[in-house]
Amino acid sequence: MAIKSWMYSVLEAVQHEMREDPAMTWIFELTPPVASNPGKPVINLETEFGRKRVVNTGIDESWMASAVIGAGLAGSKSATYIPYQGACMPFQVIQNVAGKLRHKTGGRAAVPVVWIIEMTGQTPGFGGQHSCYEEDSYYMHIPGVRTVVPSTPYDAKGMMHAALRSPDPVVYLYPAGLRTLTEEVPDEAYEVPLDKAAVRMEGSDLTIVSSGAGMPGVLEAAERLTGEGASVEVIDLRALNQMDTETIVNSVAKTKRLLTVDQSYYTLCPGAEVIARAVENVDGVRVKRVAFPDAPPPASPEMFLWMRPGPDNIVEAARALL
Amino acid sequence: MAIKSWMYSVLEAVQHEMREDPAMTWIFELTPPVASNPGKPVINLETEFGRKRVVNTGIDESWMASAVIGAGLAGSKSATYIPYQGACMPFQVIQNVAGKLRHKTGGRAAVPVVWIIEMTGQTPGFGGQHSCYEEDSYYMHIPGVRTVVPSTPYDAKGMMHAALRSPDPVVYLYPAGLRTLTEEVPDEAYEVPLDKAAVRMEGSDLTIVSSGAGMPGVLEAAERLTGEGASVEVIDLRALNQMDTETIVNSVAKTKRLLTVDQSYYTLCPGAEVIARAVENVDGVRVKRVAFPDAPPPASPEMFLWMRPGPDNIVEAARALL
Amino acid sequence: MARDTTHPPQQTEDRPASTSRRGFLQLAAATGAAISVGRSAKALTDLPYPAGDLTDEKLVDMYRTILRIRWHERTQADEMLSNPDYRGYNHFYAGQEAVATGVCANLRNSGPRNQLDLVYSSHRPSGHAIAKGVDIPKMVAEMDFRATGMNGGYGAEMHIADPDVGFAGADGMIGPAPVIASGSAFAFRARGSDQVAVVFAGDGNYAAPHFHSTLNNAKILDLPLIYVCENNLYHQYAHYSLSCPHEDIATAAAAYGIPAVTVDGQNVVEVYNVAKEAVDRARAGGGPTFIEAKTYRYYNHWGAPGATAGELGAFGYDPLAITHFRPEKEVRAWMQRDPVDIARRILVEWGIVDAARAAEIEEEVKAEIAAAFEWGLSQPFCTPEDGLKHVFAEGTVPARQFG
Amino acid sequence: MARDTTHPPQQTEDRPASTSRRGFLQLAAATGAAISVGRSAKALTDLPYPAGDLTDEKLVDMYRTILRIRWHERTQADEMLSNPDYRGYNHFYAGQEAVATGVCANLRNSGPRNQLDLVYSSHRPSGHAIAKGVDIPKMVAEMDFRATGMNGGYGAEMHIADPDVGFAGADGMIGPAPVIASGSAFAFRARGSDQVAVVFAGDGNYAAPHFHSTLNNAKILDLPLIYVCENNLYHQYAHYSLSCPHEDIATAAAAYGIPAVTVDGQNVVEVYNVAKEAVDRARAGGGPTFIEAKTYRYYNHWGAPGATAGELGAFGYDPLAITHFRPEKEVRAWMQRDPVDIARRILVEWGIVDAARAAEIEEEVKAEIAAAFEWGLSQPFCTPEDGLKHVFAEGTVPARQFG
Ligand SMILES: Cc1ncc(C[n+]2csc(CCOP(=O)(O)OP(=O)(O)O)c2C)c(N)n1
Ligand SMILES: Cc1ncc(C[n+]2csc(CCOP(=O)(O)OP(=O)(O)O)c2C)c(N)n1
Ligand SMILES: [Mg+2]
Ligand SMILES: [Mg+2]
Repeated sequence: MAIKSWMYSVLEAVQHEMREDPAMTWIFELTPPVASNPGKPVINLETEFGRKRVVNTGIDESWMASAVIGAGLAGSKSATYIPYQGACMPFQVIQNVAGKLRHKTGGRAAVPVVWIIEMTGQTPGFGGQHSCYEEDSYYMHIPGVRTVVPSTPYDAKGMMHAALRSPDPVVYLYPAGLRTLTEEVPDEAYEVPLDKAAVRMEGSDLTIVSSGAGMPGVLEAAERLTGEGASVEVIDLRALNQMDTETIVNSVAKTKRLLTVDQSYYTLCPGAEVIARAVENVDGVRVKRVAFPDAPPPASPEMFLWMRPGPDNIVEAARALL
Repeated sequence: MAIKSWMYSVLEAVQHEMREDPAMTWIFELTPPVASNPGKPVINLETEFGRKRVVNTGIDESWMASAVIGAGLAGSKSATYIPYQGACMPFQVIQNVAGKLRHKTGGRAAVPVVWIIEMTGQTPGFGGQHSCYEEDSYYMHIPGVRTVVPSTPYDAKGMMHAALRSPDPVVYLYPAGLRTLTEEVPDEAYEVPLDKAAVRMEGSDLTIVSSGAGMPGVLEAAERLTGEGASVEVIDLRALNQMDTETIVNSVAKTKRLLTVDQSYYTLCPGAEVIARAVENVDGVRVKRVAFPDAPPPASPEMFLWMRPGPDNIVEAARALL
Repeated sequence: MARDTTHPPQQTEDRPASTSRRGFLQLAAATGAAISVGRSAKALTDLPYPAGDLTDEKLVDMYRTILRIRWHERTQADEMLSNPDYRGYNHFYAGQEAVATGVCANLRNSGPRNQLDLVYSSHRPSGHAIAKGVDIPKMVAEMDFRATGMNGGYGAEMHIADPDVGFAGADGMIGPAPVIASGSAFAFRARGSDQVAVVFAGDGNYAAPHFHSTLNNAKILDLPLIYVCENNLYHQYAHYSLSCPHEDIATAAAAYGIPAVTVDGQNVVEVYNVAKEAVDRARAGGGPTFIEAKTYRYYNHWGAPGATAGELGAFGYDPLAITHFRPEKEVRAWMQRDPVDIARRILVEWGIVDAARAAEIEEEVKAEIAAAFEWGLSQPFCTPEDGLKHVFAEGTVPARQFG
Repeated sequence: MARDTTHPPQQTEDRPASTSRRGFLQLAAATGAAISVGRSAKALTDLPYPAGDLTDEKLVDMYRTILRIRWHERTQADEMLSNPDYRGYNHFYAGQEAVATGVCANLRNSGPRNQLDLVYSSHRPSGHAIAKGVDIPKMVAEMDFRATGMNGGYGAEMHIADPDVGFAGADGMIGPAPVIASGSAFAFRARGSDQVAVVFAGDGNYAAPHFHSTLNNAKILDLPLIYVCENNLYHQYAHYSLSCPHEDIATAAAAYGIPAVTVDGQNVVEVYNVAKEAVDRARAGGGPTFIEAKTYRYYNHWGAPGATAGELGAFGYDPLAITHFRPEKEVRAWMQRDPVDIARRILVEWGIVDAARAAEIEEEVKAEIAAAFEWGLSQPFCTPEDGLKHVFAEGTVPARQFG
């Protein structure tokens, strides 16, 4: 147990699984699997496991994503780290090959692979093509693939263990803006399930649902709302597909007020699904949705920071619902 | 005016625009731009405009989709017909390049292009990778691109004119199962707007919202419900992005009951967005959602036809709401 | 059946007969011209080296495999053309049988999963599947969407797979399969296995961007990948020259520094030989090979348009092709160099079986295939609710079509 | 400034001086060795043909362009290193200036839009932009996210574009730009225009699957596309040999049958010459050309780590690179063949300007760039609400961040 950064926590899980399974491989492009943490040994998967198992490829995310599918079909657990710039390069092969493989073979093929897909949109000044926090929606519509997005180092590690041990293919979204988070993270291996939301705060007046990079702002807003006397329940989705309907519905049945918060574009943001599931199951719910507008993220910090939902926006929207 | 098939109607529009604009190009792969219709001249764009403007490429949808972007940037209106098997091959370049171009250049770049993207899922027996009716969700989350899906030959032609004349890039989804539809379609050019839903049937008890290939089943179900004495309002979305919120909200404000119908997978189907917009704007709406389960489409007709929402499912879900 | 090594095949040149296996085959190879059909049988004369490890049994097996593929197709075509209840379809492989057969005869097709060589196929998979050793009756059932089919009726033609024999499966999409196959090769290398990955891909695959990814990474990482390009001249209705600047697609692969060969895809021994060299090299850590097999399909791109029940091949223009089509005389010309005929003649001319036995084998195969169809088409249909299974390893997903 | 053609440069061989422009340049080319710096100046000796159409004015212009790029970078680096209010960033192009300059000097960079040649750039765009003729003050403003910047502050470094000069723009993604550029070339050909499309792409782009799509279609369709591969040896921290089996990336292009050349990217005249041949061919309907310019960047991949204000280049290991980095002595070695020095020496040695005038020009450029920064960094910041504009040609999209 020690205070650990996100990336250190994740690589601890990967290192553990690679030690357990000598066939397991890791493919990266420009983010070497290296992390250090105060008081802990440096993790460097490349030097520890060698360049046959840990490969630095050219700029070809399509190959990276496809290669792990092939490795999985060959019986080798495999993971790859796709940088945010290439986040949708592998889209087709995940959508139309990987997600359908088990089903179309009548259960005879297994693809035990993990695509770590970076998302950004956290760095003002990196606009347009370099600021996409939208993959959550694209990837969560794909059946047969578990799409998850942790929001804390603890979950990041536990979900990485679960993802690497899962017989299902997993799109593991990594909101790169969370790389600065640190918290107490156990040294040993543990799993955080790939299909359960987390209730981060309990309350009875209002349910706020978010995920990934949206969570820090939601938690800050919830603190402020609590300070104002509101009883807020905060749900961190974690699993986008399959989404944990039960946790959402239980909460909304109690609060009858639902606010969703996304950094993804408004149209078909994960919150749309949350709202639809909530109101399909609970009558008389009042809802609001906070999201990035349906516009590409501009580079100018003035424009970008105004458009990206932050704690102020969340507090205001919550007040309007309460 | 004559009874025309879908494809004939569409190619009439394309032919018209290509005659108007000698720079316009058309790129195809395995679906030659040829159509015939009883009593009308055969349309063959390849022979009429020659192989410099009408190009049959190799199996490379990524090139096709990117090439029209480049043509657009060079000031040439351009369109390409992507067969359903390659429907998501161009995803990244539409999502992270085309949709962002105008915005990231501060309005200085224009991409006047149309990607006709086939969707299927209408042919029992063509499962798995050959049966995807899911692109609606993926493409409608992209800002800066107009994503539309006509459901009648009349709209197909009018929206093709509008798409080809639009200064914005347009993803024009074509549900291939509708190719058998015929109706009266004018010979002359006309536009159907790219941002307006159509009210196909007016009613006061229940709003049913669908689009594209979902529409024939919805209309059949609505007839049956009408026969049972229900007053059903049927909305054909047509525009997925930007979605016509007003038409939805006006209808739901009246009926207070909303049923969405999609052939896309349940999680984040277009109906999720419809429901979210409806309940954000109107209180006390009861909703239901009919969609394809979150499973790849199996080849077996027995399984597939049971899973794909049809008129019976729609009637039953509507009854439960009424 | 025992081969009479004292009875050499007819010779066109004056060379001494040899009783050594190696010598005999060299000889046999040299005599190919005598048994050629219509055009000079480069196939039998230009063997790069004698098929020295080919036992009689293996040669007969390959003949049988070719026949199985052929009769599976002919029977299926007849079903499609004359049985209104038959629901299956195919992208027929007839004409190309020697390619899958000659390649797969070099592979490990049974045994523990982590020893099997993997074959990746395309949208035209049944020939590859049979050559890799799948259970034909189950495949027949699968293609007609039966619950007990090879893939439970979920996949059908373009999506069949049988991991038990290392048939990684069909991939209906043009592009991804070779890249994915290279990933299997990557895994083999990473875990120090001597397994190899083979991908069959058409000439159409050349233009896909994945072609570059596949070859570049295979070369850079020295992967045990064998890329078998089946150049049957057409992708759908377009001649490959419309989308490829090379006369030999192998030229494109050679540019990466990958050993690349072209081979007569109608001659199973020639295919066997080049594949053997490739497989041996890959197993030994020598990296990838690209094999371009020049071949041809007798049917149109998809299904049986233009075909007649009881007859081999489809003639006349493909009614599905609107602006491009292949000339009928081209089909007929290629049928003169039929892979079944060539395989049979090799056996007979090399004295491995006589003509009567060769015919008998064909009858055996026909009966086997007939039984496969009988079994397959009597299997139960699928249960609708099962569509919700196998999305993930465990459980079912909820039905959503009811609202 | 007038050139004294009666005063030939020093000669290393005994050749008669010629007063004809063509002859003079031939001679000048042959004398390159005399002015080479440190290593044998292939650059100046191996000109495939004399730059016969290069007027003095054009040569001086190219020198000025190189200096503009250089001083834009140095000024920006100093801002990044010493002005805490400065928010811009860059992927510096210093070291590669002769490539963009030599290529773009062949292009139509002003005039009606439908006559302009189009340049597609990469994530390292400012050099290409300046060479194509964008307004530098506006680009400076853009890079610091100002409302009056070239793209209104929406784009910033990796996404700048200026259609008025045919600068189709940066593309921050590795892969798509060359394919898109080929689409412009396709449009030019379809409408019978003699415009050409040029794409600048790094060695890193080689591995992207789009590389194949681009070259294959350019060849098949005979497109007026010029692919300029700037091989600066590294993509991010990885040496190109890790992802490319060719020593010359041009080899890969030649495999498609595309005319492919390598050129010393440090010598602007040599770059100009090969680009001229390519542009002439493309305009005349002769199809694509691939130019690989061997070059080097003086800074690290991104930003100014390792750099010192007032000094050119970044030294020491890139702190952003964890497991791979380039050796410092490699950077210093390449700086010995600096494109600014080489361009200046060409002018002086060829007698086009003297050393004093060359220095004066540099001072003029410095002042111009200083003024550009002064203007750019005094421009207003953006208005937040404007982020909702320009999504579509008309209107604004609704705000959604307020719920
Ligand atoms: C990405 C993609 N685009 C289009 C198709 C449609 N399609 C199926 S098979 C085929 C032709 C393939 O030709 P080739 O690779 O030569 O194989 P052959 O059919 O000749 O065996 C095409 C275009 C597809 N399956 N996938
Ligand atoms: C699809 C994609 N993947 C990854 C990146 C991240 N990235 C930006 S620049 C770069 C290196 C490019 O190298 P090269 O093409 O040689 O150009 P150079 O930086 O040397 O000019 C990478 C990997 C990206 N921009 N796009
Ligand atoms: Mg073919
Ligand atoms: Mg580089």
